[in-house]
Parts: sequence; structure tokens; C-alpha cells
Amino acid sequence: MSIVQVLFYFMGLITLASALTVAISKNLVRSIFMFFITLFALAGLYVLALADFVAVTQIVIYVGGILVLILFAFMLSGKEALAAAQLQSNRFVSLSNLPALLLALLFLVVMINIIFKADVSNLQWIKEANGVKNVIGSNESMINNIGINLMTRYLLPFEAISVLLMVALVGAAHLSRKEGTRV
Amino acid sequence: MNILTLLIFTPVLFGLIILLLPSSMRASFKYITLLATLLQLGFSIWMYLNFKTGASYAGINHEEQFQFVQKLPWISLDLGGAGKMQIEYFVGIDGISVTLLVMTSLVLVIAAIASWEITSNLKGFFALFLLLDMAVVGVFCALDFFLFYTFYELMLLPLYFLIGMWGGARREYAAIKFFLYTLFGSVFMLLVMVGLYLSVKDPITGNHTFNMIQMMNPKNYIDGSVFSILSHQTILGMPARTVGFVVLFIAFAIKVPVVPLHTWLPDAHVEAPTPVSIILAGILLKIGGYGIIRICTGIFPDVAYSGAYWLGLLGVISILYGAFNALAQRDLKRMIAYSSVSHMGFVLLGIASQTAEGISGAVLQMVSHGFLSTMLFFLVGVIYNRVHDRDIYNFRGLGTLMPKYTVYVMVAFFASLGLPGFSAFVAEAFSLAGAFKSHNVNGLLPYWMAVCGSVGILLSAAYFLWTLQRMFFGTVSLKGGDIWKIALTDINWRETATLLPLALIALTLGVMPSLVLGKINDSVLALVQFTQNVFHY
Amino acid sequence: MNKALPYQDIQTVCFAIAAVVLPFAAFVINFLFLGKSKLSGWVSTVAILVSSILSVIVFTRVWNVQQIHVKHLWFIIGDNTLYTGILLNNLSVLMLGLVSVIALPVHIYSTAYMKDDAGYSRYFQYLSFFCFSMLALVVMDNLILLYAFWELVGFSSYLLIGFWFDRATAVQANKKAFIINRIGDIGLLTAIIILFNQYHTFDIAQLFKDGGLIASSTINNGLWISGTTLTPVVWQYIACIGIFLGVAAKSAQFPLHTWLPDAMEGPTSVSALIHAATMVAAGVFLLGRVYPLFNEAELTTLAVIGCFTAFMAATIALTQNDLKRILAYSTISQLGYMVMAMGIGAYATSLFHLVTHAFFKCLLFLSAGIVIHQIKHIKEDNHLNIDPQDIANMGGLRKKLPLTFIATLIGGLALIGLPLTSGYLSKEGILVQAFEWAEHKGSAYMLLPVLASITSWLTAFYVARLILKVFYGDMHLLTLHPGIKIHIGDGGWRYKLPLVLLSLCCLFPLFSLNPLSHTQSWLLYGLSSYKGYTESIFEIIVPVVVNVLSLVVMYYAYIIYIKQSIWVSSQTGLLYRISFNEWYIDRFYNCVVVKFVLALSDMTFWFDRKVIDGFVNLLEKIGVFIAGIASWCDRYIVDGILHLSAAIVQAIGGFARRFQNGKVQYYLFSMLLAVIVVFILKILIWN
Amino acid sequence: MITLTDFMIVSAVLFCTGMFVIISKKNSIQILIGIELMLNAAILNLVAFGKYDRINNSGQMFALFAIVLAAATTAVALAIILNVYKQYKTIDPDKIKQLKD
Amino acid sequence: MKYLFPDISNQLSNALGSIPFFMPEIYITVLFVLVIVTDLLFGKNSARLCRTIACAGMVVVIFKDLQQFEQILSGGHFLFGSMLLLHRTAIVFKLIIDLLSFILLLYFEWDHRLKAHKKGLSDLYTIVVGSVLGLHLMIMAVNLLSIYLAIEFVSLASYLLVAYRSENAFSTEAGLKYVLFGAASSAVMLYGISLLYGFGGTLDLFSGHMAERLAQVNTMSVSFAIVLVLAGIGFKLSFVPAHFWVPDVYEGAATPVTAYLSTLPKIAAFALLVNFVTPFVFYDHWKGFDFRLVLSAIGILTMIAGNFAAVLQSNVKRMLAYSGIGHTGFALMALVTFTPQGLSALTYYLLMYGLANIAALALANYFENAEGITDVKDYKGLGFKYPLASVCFVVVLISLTGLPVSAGFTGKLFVFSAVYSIYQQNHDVWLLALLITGALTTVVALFYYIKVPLNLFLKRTELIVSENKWSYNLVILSTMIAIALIIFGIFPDLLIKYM
Repeated sequence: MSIVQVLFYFMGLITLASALTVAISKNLVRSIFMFFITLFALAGLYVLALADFVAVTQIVIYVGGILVLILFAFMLSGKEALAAAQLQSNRFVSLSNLPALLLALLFLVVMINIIFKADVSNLQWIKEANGVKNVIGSNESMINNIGINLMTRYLLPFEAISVLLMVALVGAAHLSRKEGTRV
Repeated sequence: MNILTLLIFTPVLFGLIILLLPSSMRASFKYITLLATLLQLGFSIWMYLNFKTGASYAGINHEEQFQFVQKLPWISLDLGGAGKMQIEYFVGIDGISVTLLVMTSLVLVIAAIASWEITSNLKGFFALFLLLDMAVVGVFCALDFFLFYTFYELMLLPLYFLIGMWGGARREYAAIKFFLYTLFGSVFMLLVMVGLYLSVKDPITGNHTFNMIQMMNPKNYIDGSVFSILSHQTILGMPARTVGFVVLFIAFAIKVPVVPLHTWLPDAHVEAPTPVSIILAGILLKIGGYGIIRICTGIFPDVAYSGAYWLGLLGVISILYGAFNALAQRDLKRMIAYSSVSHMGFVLLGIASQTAEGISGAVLQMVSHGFLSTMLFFLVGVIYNRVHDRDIYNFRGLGTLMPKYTVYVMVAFFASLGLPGFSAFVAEAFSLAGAFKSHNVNGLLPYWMAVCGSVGILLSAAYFLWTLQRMFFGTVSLKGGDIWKIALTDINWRETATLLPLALIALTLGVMPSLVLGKINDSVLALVQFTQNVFHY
Repeated sequence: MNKALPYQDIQTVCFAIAAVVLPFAAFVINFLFLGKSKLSGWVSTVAILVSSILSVIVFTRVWNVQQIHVKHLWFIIGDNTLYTGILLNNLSVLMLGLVSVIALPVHIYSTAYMKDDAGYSRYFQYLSFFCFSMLALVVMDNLILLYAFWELVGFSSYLLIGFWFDRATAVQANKKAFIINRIGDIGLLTAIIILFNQYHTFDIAQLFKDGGLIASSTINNGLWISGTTLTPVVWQYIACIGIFLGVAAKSAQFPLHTWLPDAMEGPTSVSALIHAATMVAAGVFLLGRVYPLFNEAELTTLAVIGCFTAFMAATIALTQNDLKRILAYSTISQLGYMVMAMGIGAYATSLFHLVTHAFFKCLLFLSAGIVIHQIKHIKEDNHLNIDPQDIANMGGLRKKLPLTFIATLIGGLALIGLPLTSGYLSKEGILVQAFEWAEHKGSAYMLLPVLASITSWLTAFYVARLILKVFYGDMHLLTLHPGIKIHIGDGGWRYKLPLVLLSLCCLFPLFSLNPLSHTQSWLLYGLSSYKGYTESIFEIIVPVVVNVLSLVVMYYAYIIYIKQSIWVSSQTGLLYRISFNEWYIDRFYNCVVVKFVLALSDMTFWFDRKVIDGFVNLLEKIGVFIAGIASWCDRYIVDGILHLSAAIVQAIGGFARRFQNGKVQYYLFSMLLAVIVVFILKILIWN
Repeated sequence: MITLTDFMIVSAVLFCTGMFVIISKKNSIQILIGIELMLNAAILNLVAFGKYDRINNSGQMFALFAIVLAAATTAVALAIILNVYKQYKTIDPDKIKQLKD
Repeated sequence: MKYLFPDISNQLSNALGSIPFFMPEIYITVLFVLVIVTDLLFGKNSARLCRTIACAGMVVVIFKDLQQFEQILSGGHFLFGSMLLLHRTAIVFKLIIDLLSFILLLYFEWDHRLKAHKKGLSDLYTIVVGSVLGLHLMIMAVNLLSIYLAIEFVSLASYLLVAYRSENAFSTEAGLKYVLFGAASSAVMLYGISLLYGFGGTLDLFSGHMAERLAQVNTMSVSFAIVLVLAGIGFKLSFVPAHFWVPDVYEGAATPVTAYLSTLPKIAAFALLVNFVTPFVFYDHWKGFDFRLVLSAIGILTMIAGNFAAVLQSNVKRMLAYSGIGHTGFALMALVTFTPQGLSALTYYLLMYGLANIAALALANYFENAEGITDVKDYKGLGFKYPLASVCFVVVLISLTGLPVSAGFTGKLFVFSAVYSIYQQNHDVWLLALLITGALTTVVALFYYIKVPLNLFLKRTELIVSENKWSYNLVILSTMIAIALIIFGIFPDLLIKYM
């Protein structure tokens, strides 16, 4: 078992454990914090999957952007929301959660099943990729590659998403601003 | 300008005029409508007089034998791999349609006169009336299935509003019931129509076509298509052609109406205003019968042949069941509505026999019932307009109060119950004769059906006479007392002008059935020939 | 189709057509122009007068001379061509003459009888229409037209029975009459359709002539074969049954006779014409038209039914008190005779009896009409609350109404069948042939003529009773209501003339020069092959026995009703001479016969009322009941299915809507669950 | 060597956890977090497979786009949640059900 | 890193070469920028100006769309490295979208409630114009990335539109439900996409590798992935079981927004679905996931659920929402033929549905404006007060029901005949079931559509004289649509020959 593997299992464990804590935590603040941990652990996993740029983006956007946004929203919604959040059932298995739990387990069973059925390591295309060395090496940096692709092959999505973000910006601003005033 | 096209679209033209006129001129609407219907009557009479008879004008399954034909391309779409969609504006008439057309035009005139009683929202009423007019006339002329279907469906909506807006107390229920019932039939008819269209190819152009005449020729069916005679396809385990026939039959049977698809009829009739009742009973029901002859037996002669027994059975059941129900009614209009069910049963029985006598009888019965039911409903309208009541038990001794009215009632009743001298007698007698004969000619119907059918004649005597006895004879005794007595005046000139022609026509047709039979005979013979020959292909 | 007929024949045909159409013309004129005018009576009368003259001319030209058949294309249906035409042969011209000749006095009589009625014109419209239908009925050459007029006759009868339509009983009666007639019509129609199916034609001449289609068809191995058409033989029976139903309804045969007594609700003159002389005879006429259709067994059945009807009706007539009802039952009884005669093969005699009966029964009714009319006068003058038709109220009228009395007497005697009357000729003919027939067929069949003879005696009894009660003795009304004023008389010439005319026609000279031998009547020789059986002893015995016993019975009636005592009667001769036995016979008469007959009469009447009428009512009830069920089915089952489907739609809609509880998480849960469950199910089904 | 299967199992568990969260939690923000968990599960998959797609870099590119889109969606969602809070004074979706059949 | 350099010029020239085929979208982008700039410059009072610019711009875009017909005479074009596929059907879809969005842009302002929105409508136009770009992308997307991006694009815009009236509780609630449901669906879909990518190794659906490689993987796994993707698409199409959000959201959103939601994203999503299934259906060795079966089953369920549930509704918008679900099911029927004929029937049907539905909602809006009513029971007797609008409503509903002579009927006819001709070839019982369900639900549809004319004309009530806030614009718009529906009903070949 290489160090990479150990790291992977460690990260994976942290990810899942924190995610589960998010799921069972009755405290909203705690669950947001645990979510924070999950995201970091995931970033670590991305690194292990040799996607360093993605990992960085994950941290910058998610941790820096989304999480802060969530916290702000949480703050803005005031004490009542906090109080209401405290009230919800603490137990992982409770009657009201039971259907959700069963559904999640059902999905899990099916998904594990299909993952093994698919036998992903022996997929045709992965073999081909291995054959033509179309595999990212562990010491390669993908940043340049991503940059070039973003400007050539993925030019359209790149441009489109800018419009999308603009729309989101306009819309979100519209929704959040007070009536009759401009941002 | 083709005369049929003129006939079909004249009312729409007048309808548009009515729509465009300001409401302040509402008093003129009824005259405009009457003018439109009279014009139509003129056209149809002209056609009747110029209609050529003879074996070479038989029609049915020969396109060139139809008369007053107009054929224009209408919708023609290139569908790529699936060939071209060929929908034509194709109208024409043969012997079977011409008599029904004349009947229809006349009934429409009567209905227009009966519309005098309408007082509210005249513009809407007459516009819808004329739209309906176009649709019903169109149905009898259309030879393209798509066109037929269009007209067929187009009838629904005006009727819905006519019943629903100007009807009686439970008009909403009646209107919706009518609408849903008939739509139920026609939606599935649409499926079969599409199936037929995809199964048939025009031999000349090679396109799929909606042409009904070409659908009648087994050679035009593509091998292996759903409705091909030779390929014996199945739908859900049943022979496809049988399914097609049954679906179409149900659609038309709802219109006829055949028991047990009839319950819309009493409700619709009872709630409808008089002119609409007249159109319903006088024309709409005939469209069902016409559809069964032209489309069900025309396009699926083989199934009509093998399923004749069940058709006949349904006919007999309708005759008896309708009659018994009529016997049980208290509402005069309802009783007449059920009597329609019973009388239209003869039509089905006659058609099922697939003998010349039976089919001629059926067509004659349709024409005759067209006039007689119009008369009956008009008569009910007369009394209803005066006192707003129709309960048989609430009247007695009307014969003393309204002698002329009573005379017309008696004429209508006795004509309906098949008194010789009136048209219904010849029609019913030959429907039954055809039904009886069919066992020897083609072995389709057992003898007992005809015998049971004749019991229906007896029952019709029972309920009509009972009504006469209860309502018209005896000493005067009215529920509404003296107020009614004053209100119940004898019929006026307008009503007489309506009733007299109807009575005379019923009489004329009874004495000279050749007026109808002479025109239809070639077509009927051709149809019989056609259904007999279907297995020789 | 009209081959070149000789001019003479064309003229004859034209006369016949004119004879038929004239009453119709009168009807039309009355209907359109003479709404309320008293002129209408005369228009009709003149029409029927001319018509009867023409009929007689036609009669003389055709009778025993030739058969004329002309036809004209009516319409084509399918491969069949229908003709309308008239067939003049002995039978039809006889009927033509009879109907118009009988109708004439009735018309004249009616102008007086109905003169005060509000519906005077309407009455003559109906009457003319009836004459037209009836005349047309007898001359038509094809079954479908025959049927048409057959129904029209019934229809006009319906109109006339319900002439006073504001009377509930009249309306009830006419409805009953029409519906029972309809039953017969349906039978007839079915029969016609069967015949059409079998022979592909409606033409009477083709069907029923000697060596015609009927004659050339055979029954073999349970199949009825004619030409290429094979039909199970049962349909031949059904055709016969259908025709019999038609006959039974129209001619009031058991079990469809109950409408006739009720039909007396119509004006008496109508009863005279329609319900005694003409229309009810149409059934017998029809039998005559289609005679070749029946085979031996069917004829025998016919005879049995006829005989039974005759007997039953006679017993009922014994005890009736309503003047017109007695006559009505007697009509039924006589019609029974005719049908029986048809059944036993006495075709000609049957028709002979039809003719004679028409005259004397018409006469009787007209006389009864006068009587009733006069009693009504008394009633109205004195404001009494009595039934003017009840013979219990009458009595001693012979002095007040002498002509009526004589006419009634003649008619009555003819009805009984005493010598010198026309009735004797025809009735004895039937009885004699019945005996001969029975002898020929075997002893068991003897019951039939015996019963017929008994009926004859019963007839004698009730006729005697009627005449005695009405015309003899004292006026019961006077004893009941002393002090009433009575101013009555025979009436004007319009009453008298018809009576005289008809009375003359009821005597023997019109039919046979020999008043005692029915075999010599010219009528019989004109009608078909009267073969007769071997000259037998019955020719002599039967008339003698029957008539003598009839006289005895009449005398007995006299004793009962005039002397009011049987004890008295025993002293006056005949029975007294054989003293001991006399007592025994008396007692026998009294205890057994009279009681038995009375009981029988009561029973049959009860049977008639309760069972047959009850049966008819029951049928009506059943009809109404079925109607109720049908209506119920309609409302709850057929419509119920509709409502059920609406409910199903709502249920499904409700189910689909249940998920819409507004909770977004629930939506998500539902969606995801649906996805996964369907996926799992699909996997499971796959493997 | 970390196999792809390992990545996928982690992602599957993460996905199911997210699913559990979105269905069971009574707070809109937590639901949003659940959705992010699901998205991240998918991104993990993409990234893991992206290793074998060096030239096109599809997996990683997709992951980047997905992250950005998630951010945009979250922003919009939070704006809406804040509005809801203003109107209803709660962010429990179960309590916000004026619109229903 | 070096290995990409030789490719750059190729890629760039590819991207540049795609631009001529991308003109409508570029115009939309420019339009978007114009509108947003106007919005920013003129503030919240700029709504009218924004609207004018947007409408004028849409006209130009439509012209640009039309010009594209000439560009694809030789067949379809892949744009931007197979991100998009431009072909005939796509152009038709784009035209439909642009036409409908033009109508909608006109229409937004006519809703009194939306107009009264304090924050102004200029942002709304910005969002709508932006979303049209998303819709265009959606129609042409043939790459999993572009598909996902386009769907998110449109969804995002839709969330904003639904929640637009932030001061209104219903609107916000609808927005919340929509965004939560939508985001979850898209997460599910993304997971499905990630699996597809994992199993197929490419994002490009039309590269030829995708179907080929997926066919070699365990069918169960692939099916699972496809099911998840379909769930995401289903959210946009609102078919069963991803339809639960529809009634609530439609009811809560402003009526013109409902009109937007019920037409544009749905129509574009159909184009997307077509693009998504095409590589699989036309790959000869495709096995495992039977698209026809699944989509047929979904179609049947959708028709039943939508139409039957609508029967019980009395809120007009809710009713139309359910009926919209039913129409989705019906359109799916055309889709499962997988033939050009079916496709043209689909486009025709969708256009007619779109027009009719917009008109229906516009009329509902009209009554809402005039009388402040949303419940069909309150329509009682209004037919005599507002005759023209009521008659139009009837015509539009006829078209939605599919009765002659209306465009809805011809649409239905085309769909039926397309399905039938396939049925005739393969006797697939599912197709038959679809046909029967389609016919049956038409009758059911009448059950609820008829409530409107029933209340308008048949029920009588004493007319309460109230102040009429007539919106002539709405009536004119819906009258024009109604007339168009009838004309296309009588002469459908005016239109369908282009489809």
C-alpha cells in the first residue's frame, strides 16, 4: 500500500465522515463547518486524482465563495432560522427520516452494484488511453493544458458561461435588493 | 361554382354576415338564417331534380359514378420517406346521400323557423346554428375521410353551445354528456382513420390518401399494412380490420344512437331548445346511420358481413329497449327521444341485413324519421313554449283545447307508429322484410330478429296511444289550471306553416316511396353487390 | 303491365276505382272545406250512394263472369318491383258490394242519429274514411297494400270508437282496440314478410290463384320449398299463426276478442257498420283471400277456435244486460261461426254467412240504436240517472216503436236462423257441413258441430230474451220511476228507411228462392268450389232439430221472462204432458242446465274479464314493468357506467394529485423513488 | 495505485449522503448543502475519469464548469431563500406550502 | 503540454469557422449586452426601452435564423469542436423559440401584476434575452458539457423569472420549490453525465465512440447512467415522475412567466432530448437501454397523470399546468417514432401547443387583470361581458384539445399518423398503447378544458358591474393567435412543409 493509497483512504474517510456528520448534525453551524471540511477533503481527493487545478478551483470557489455565501445567508436569515434549525430531530434514524434513509440506501446499493458490474478499470477506452499514453502523469501539471483547451476546444462553453454568470448576477441582484432601490 | 360547395358553404357566408351585423339589427337575424336555409333547400331540390339515376350512376365504390363532384387538392405534404400526404377537398353525392341531403335541408328550414322561439343572445345562436348547418351538410357530401371527419367534429362544438347556452335546466350536464360521448367515439375514429390512410395508396399518384372511395377498393391497400384485407394483421390479438370496424361503428353508433350508447340522447334532447332538438333528432342521428352505411360497411364490407349478426342484434335490442324505455317516461320529450332510439334501431337492423330491401328500408327510415322526429319535437316545442311544462301527467284533454294541434299530434304519432300511408310504414316494413329475407339470401340474420323487430312496432303503438289517451283525450284537466288554459292557444300560422309541409311530406313519402327509393335503388343495389363480392378479391 | 283490356273491362275497373275513391273524396272535402257544416253528412251519403251503385254495377259485371286484375308500377326496391293494383274477382266484388250497400243505410241513418252532435262533420269524415279504407281493402291485389288498408281500417275504427274522446272509457276502449288490433297486425305483417321471403312477391293473384305459387310449393322433410327458396317448415306455421292473429284481432276471435265489447263505446251507427257488419268481417275475408295457404291441420285448429269462440261468446251473451254488449257478444259468436266454417272447409258458406250476418246484425244494431236513442231522450227529458243501454230499464216498447220492433224481430230471427230468413240459409249451411265434416273426419270431431248447435240454441235464447225484455212486458222504467213522461217514436224517414231496407235484405228472397235449402243459394255457386260431401241425412235432420229446439228454447225464454215463472210455464203444454218425467226434466233444466249454463256463462264472463282481459292487462303490466326495468337500467347501469368512468377519471386524477402536497422535498423524494424503483423493477424483470 | 472503483465508491456514498440530506433536512440551506454534496460526488467522478483523458481534458474541464455553475446556482438559490425568509419568516420547505393541490 | 500546440491552430480555425454558423446566437449575445447596458444606464424606468430593444432584436435574430437555412443546404454542421450541431430541425426549433419569445417579450408587460412590480421589468428582459441564448444552445447541444451547461443556463434564468416578483409570497415560494427541485435534478443529471463520461470516455455524443463504447459496458450500469440523465432532462420537460414541481410553480409564477415556462424550455428540451437519444437509437448495435420503450412508458404515464389530475383543478393556471404535462406526454409520442416524419410532426405540434398555451395563459391573464379572478368557477357568465376574449378562449382550448378545425387537431393528426406508420412496420405494442392513451386522454382533456366555456357561457349569473380594466393588448394578441390556429388548422401545409 503506497503512501498515495493511504492518503486516498484517509481523505476519503474524512470526506465521507464529514459528509455524514453534515447529514446527521442538528446544528446548522456545525453542519456548515463539517461541509467545509468535506470540501477540503474533496480537494485533496482531486489532487490525488491528479487534478490540481480543479482542486485549487474547488477551494477558491467553494470554500471561498459558496461557503461564505451560505454563511452570509445564514446570518441574514437571523436568529429564528437558527432556532428553527435547532429544533429538528437529532437522531439519524427517526421516523421522519426513515424514508429518506431507505431511499439513500437503496440508491447506494444500486450504485455500488452498477459500479462493480461496470468493471471500470477494464473499460475499453481506458485501456486504449493507457495504450496511447493518454494518461495524466503524476508529475504533470495540467494548468497549461487546461488553459489552452479553455481557449480552443472549450471556447464556446467558456464564453457562454460568462453570459450565464451575467444573467445570474443581474437576477440575484434583482432578487436581493430592496424594493425601489438600485444596487 | 360547384353546387355542392355552394350548398355547404352558403350558411357560413350568411353566418359571417350575421356576425358582422351590429346587434341592433338582431331582429333580422332569424330572417337571414331562414333565407340561408331556404337557399340551401333550393339548391338541394335542384340537385334532387337533376340527379341522374341508373346503374352507371350508382356511386358507392366508383368514383366516376358520383355526381356533382368537386375535387380540389387541399393538404398535400411531402413527408419524405413516408410518401406524400394527400388530403383533398372531395365532395360528391350518390343516391344514398342525395335523399338525405334534401331531408337535411328541409329539416334545417324547419329548425330555422322553430328558432323564432329563441329570444336571448340571437347573434350567437344564429351564428352557431349556421355553423352547425354547414357541418351537417358537409358530412353528407364529403367523400374524403379527412374532410368527413372535419365536418363530423365540427358539429360538436356548435351543438355543445346550442344545448348548453339555450337549453333547459340541466343543460350543462346534457351538453357535456353529449360532447364527451360523441368525442369519445370520434377520437378513436381518428385513430382508425389514420390507420386507413396509411394502409391505402392512391393507385395513380402512389400517395397515401384519405379518399374514401379508394379505401373501399381492397386492391389499393398496401401489402402488409394494418388494414389490408389480405395480410390479416392483428391489433392486440384481434384482427385489425375487425378492430377498425368496431371502433368506427362505435363512433357512429353513439350518434345513431344504439343501445347501450344512447344515454346522451334523452338528456340532450330534453335539455336542448326546440330547434336544436329538431336538428339532433332530424339530422344528427342520420349521420350515424349514414356513417355506418358509407364508411363502416363501405370500407370494411368483410367485417360488416361477418359481424352482421351482432349488428342486427344491437338493432333489435335498440328497437325493444328504446320502446320499453319510451313506455316508462313521463316527460313527453324524453319519450319521443326514446322512441327515436327505437326507430333508429330499424335502421341498424336494415343495414345489418345487407339485402337491398333492408338497406333501402333503412335509408327510407332515416329520411322518414328525419321528418317525423322533426315534427314530433316541434310539436313538443309548441306546448312547451306555451306553458313550460312537458310532463305527460300534467295535461289532459288537450284535444278539446287545441283541436288543430291535436290533429297534427295524431298525424305525427300515427305516422311514427307505422300507420300505412305514412313513410315510416314502408320503411319499417321493408327493414323487417330485408332482415327476414337475409337468412335466405346471405344467411346473415336469423329469422327471429325480424320477428322481434316487429314487436317494436307494437310497442310503439302502446306508448304513443297511451300518450294520446293521457294528454289529449278525456276531459280537460291541467296542472296549471286556468292560467294554462289561457296560455294553451291553438297553433298559429307559423307553426302550421311548419307542421303542414312535414305532415304532407310524411304522407307523400308513404304513398309514393319511390321518391326516395327511386333515387337510392341503384346505389343500394351497388352496395349490396359490393358487400357480396368482397370475398372474391 | 296493363295489357290491352277490353273497353268494357276498363270501364269496370274505373267504376271500381271510383267506388273506392268516392268516399275518400268525401272525406277530403269534409276535412278541408266542411269543417262544421251539416252538409258534410250529405256529401258522405251521396258519395256512398254513388259508390254503392257503382259497386253493384261492378258486381254484376264481374260476378261469375271473369276476373279482372290490373296493376300499375308503384315503386322498385332492390330487385323487387312493387305494383299497386286492384283484383276484381267474385270474392272482392261481393265484398265491395256488401260494404257499400251496408254503408249506405248506415250513412242515412247517421245523418239523423248524429245530427245534434258537436262532432257531426268529424263523424262523417271518419265514416267516409272508413268506407274508403274498407272498400280499398277488399279490392287490393297485393298483400302489402292489403295490410296497409287493413291497418287503416283499424285506425278509422280507432278514431270512431274514440269519437267522443272526452269520455275516458271511450278513449280507454279505442286504445285497447287499436293495440289488440296491432297485435294482429304484427302477426299479419310477419306472415306477409314470411310469404314475401318465400315467394318474392306480394301479389295476391299470383300467390293464391289455382296453381299459383302457394299451390305449387311443397313441404318436404321439414322444409318448405317453393322454387329455389327453402325455409324450415315452422315458418309456414308461423305465417299461418300470424295470419290467424290478424284474423283473430280483426274478427274478434278468442283470445283477442275482448276489444269488441268495449268498442261499443262508439256511436251505435258505427257499431252497426264497423263492429258488426264490415270491419270485423275483414278477418273472415282475409281468410278467404289466403285460403290456399292453410293445410288440413291448420284448418282444423281454425275450426276449433272458431267454434269455441262462438260457444263462449254465446254463453256470455246470455246474461248481459247492456243492449249493445249482447249484440257485440253475438257478433263475436257469429264471427266464430264463420271462422269455424272456414276451418271445416265450408269456404263459400262461411262467406255466405258473412253476407247475411252483415245485414241482420247491422239491422239489429240500428234498431238498438233507435231504442237507445229514445231511452236517452226519456232520460234527458226526465233527468234520470240511468244507463240508456240497460235492457233492465226497457220493456213494452213494441207499441211505442213498432217499426223498430219489427225490424228487430226480423233481425233477431235471422240471427237465430229460423226459416224464411237469410240467417237460416247460411247458418244451417254451416251446421250441416259441420256435421258432414265431422262424420267424414271421425267421431271425435262430432263435438264441434254439437257445440255449434248448442250455440245456436243459446243464440235463440238470448235473442229471445233480448226481444222479450225490450219490447214485451211493461216498461220497467215506469215501474221504477212512476210519473215520467215518455214521448218516443220510431223517428223520421232517415231512421225508418234504413231499417226497412235492411229488413228486406234479411229475408230469404235476396239469397235463395227456396227458403229452406241453403244449397240453392246463388251466392254459394259464385264462391269457389263448393264440393259438399255426400248428400247425407244431415241435410234434413239438422235444420229440423236445430230449429225445433230453437223454438223450444225461445218459448222457454218466453216463459222465464214474460211469465216470470217456470212453474207457470210447466202448466201451459209442452212439458206438462209427460208429467213425471216433466218434473225431472224441469228440475234437470232448472238445476243442471240453466244453472250450469248460467254458471258457465258467469264463469266464461269471469274468465273473459279476469283471465283474458286480465292477461291483456297483465301483458300491459309486464310491459310497464319491463319498461320500468329498462328505464332503471338506463339510469343506473348504462348511465352508471358513464358516471363510473367519470369517477375513475377522478380517482386517477386524485391519485396523481395526491403527490401535490406542496412540499418540495416530498416531490423530490417521489421522483427519486420512482426513478430507482422503476429501475430496480426493470432490472429484476430483465434477469 | 488508486483504482477508479475506489473513487466511484466514495463518490457514490457521497451522492447518497447528499440525497439523504436533501430529503430529510428541514432547512433550505441544508438542502442546498446536500445538493452541493451530490454535485461534488459527480465532480469527483469526472475528475477521476479525467485522468485518462489527457488531451481533451474533458473530465477536468467539466469539473471546472460544474463548480462554476454550482456557484451561480447557489447564489441564485440563496437569493431566493432570503426572499422566502422575508415573506414566510422560515426557511423550512415543509412549512412553505401555500401552493398545493 | 507540447502535444497540444500543433492542435491549437486547428482548434482556433475550427472555432472561427464556426462563427458564421453562429450568427443568431452572437446577435442574441449582442442584444443581451445592449439590454443590460440600457438597463444599467436608465435604471428601473428603462423597462419600456429594454422591451423595445429586445423585441426589435428578436426580429433581427429571427431573420438571422432564417438565413441559416441556406447554410445547411448541404447537411448539418458541427460547431465549436462538436459542441453544437446545426441542422435543419434545430433551425426550425430556434425559429419557434424566437417567435414565441418575441411574443412573450411583448406580453410580459401586459400583466398588470408584473407591471406593478416595484423593481421594474428591465431586469426581466435581460434575463429573458439571456435565456434565449441558453435555449439556442440547448437546441443545438450535442456534447454532454454543452447539454449540461445549456440546461443549467435555462434553469437559472427560469429560477430568476419565477422568483422575480420578490415581494410576492407565491412567487417566492414557487421560486424556492423550483430552485430546490431544479438544482437537485441537475445534480442527479450531472451524476448521470459523470457516469456516462466514465463509461464512454468522451463527452461528445456524436463522435461515434460514445454509443459504441457504451454498448460494450454492462447494460445495467449504462442504463442507470442514462436514467439519471433522463431524470434531469425530464425536469425540463416536466414528464412523469419529474413533473411534481410544475403545478405549484406555474401557479405561483406571474402568468407571463408561466407562459414562458410552459413553452420555451419545454420545446427546447424536446430538441435536446432528440439530440441526446439520436446517437443511441441510430447505433445499430445498441442494446440494453430501450429508449423507445422507456419513453413510451413515460409518455403514457405522463399523459395519464397530467390529464387526469387536471380534471380536478379549478385554478386555471394550475389546470393549464397539468394539461401542459399531458401535452408533454403526447409530444413524447411523436418523439418515440425516431423518424423525420415524427420529428416534423413533433415540431409542428410543439409550435401549435406553444402558441395555444401562450394564448390560453394570456387570456387567463386577461381575466385576472380584468376581474382579479384565477379560479374557473369565477368565470361564471363572463362570456357575455367579454365576448371576444371568451370566444378566443374557446378557440384556443379547442386547439389544445385537438378538435377540428384547429391547428391542434392537425398537430394531433400528424403525430398520430407518424406513430401509426411506425406501428405498421414493427407492431410495437407500446406504440399502440400510446395511440390509445393519446386518444383516451383527449376525451379526458375535454373534461377539464370544457369547464372554461362551461363557466363562461353556460352558467348564468347576474353580471356584477365592475370596473373594467381592459387589456386590449392581450385580447388582440390572443385573437391573432386564435385566428392563426384556425388558419393553420384548415391549411396546415402553409406551415408544415417547412418543418
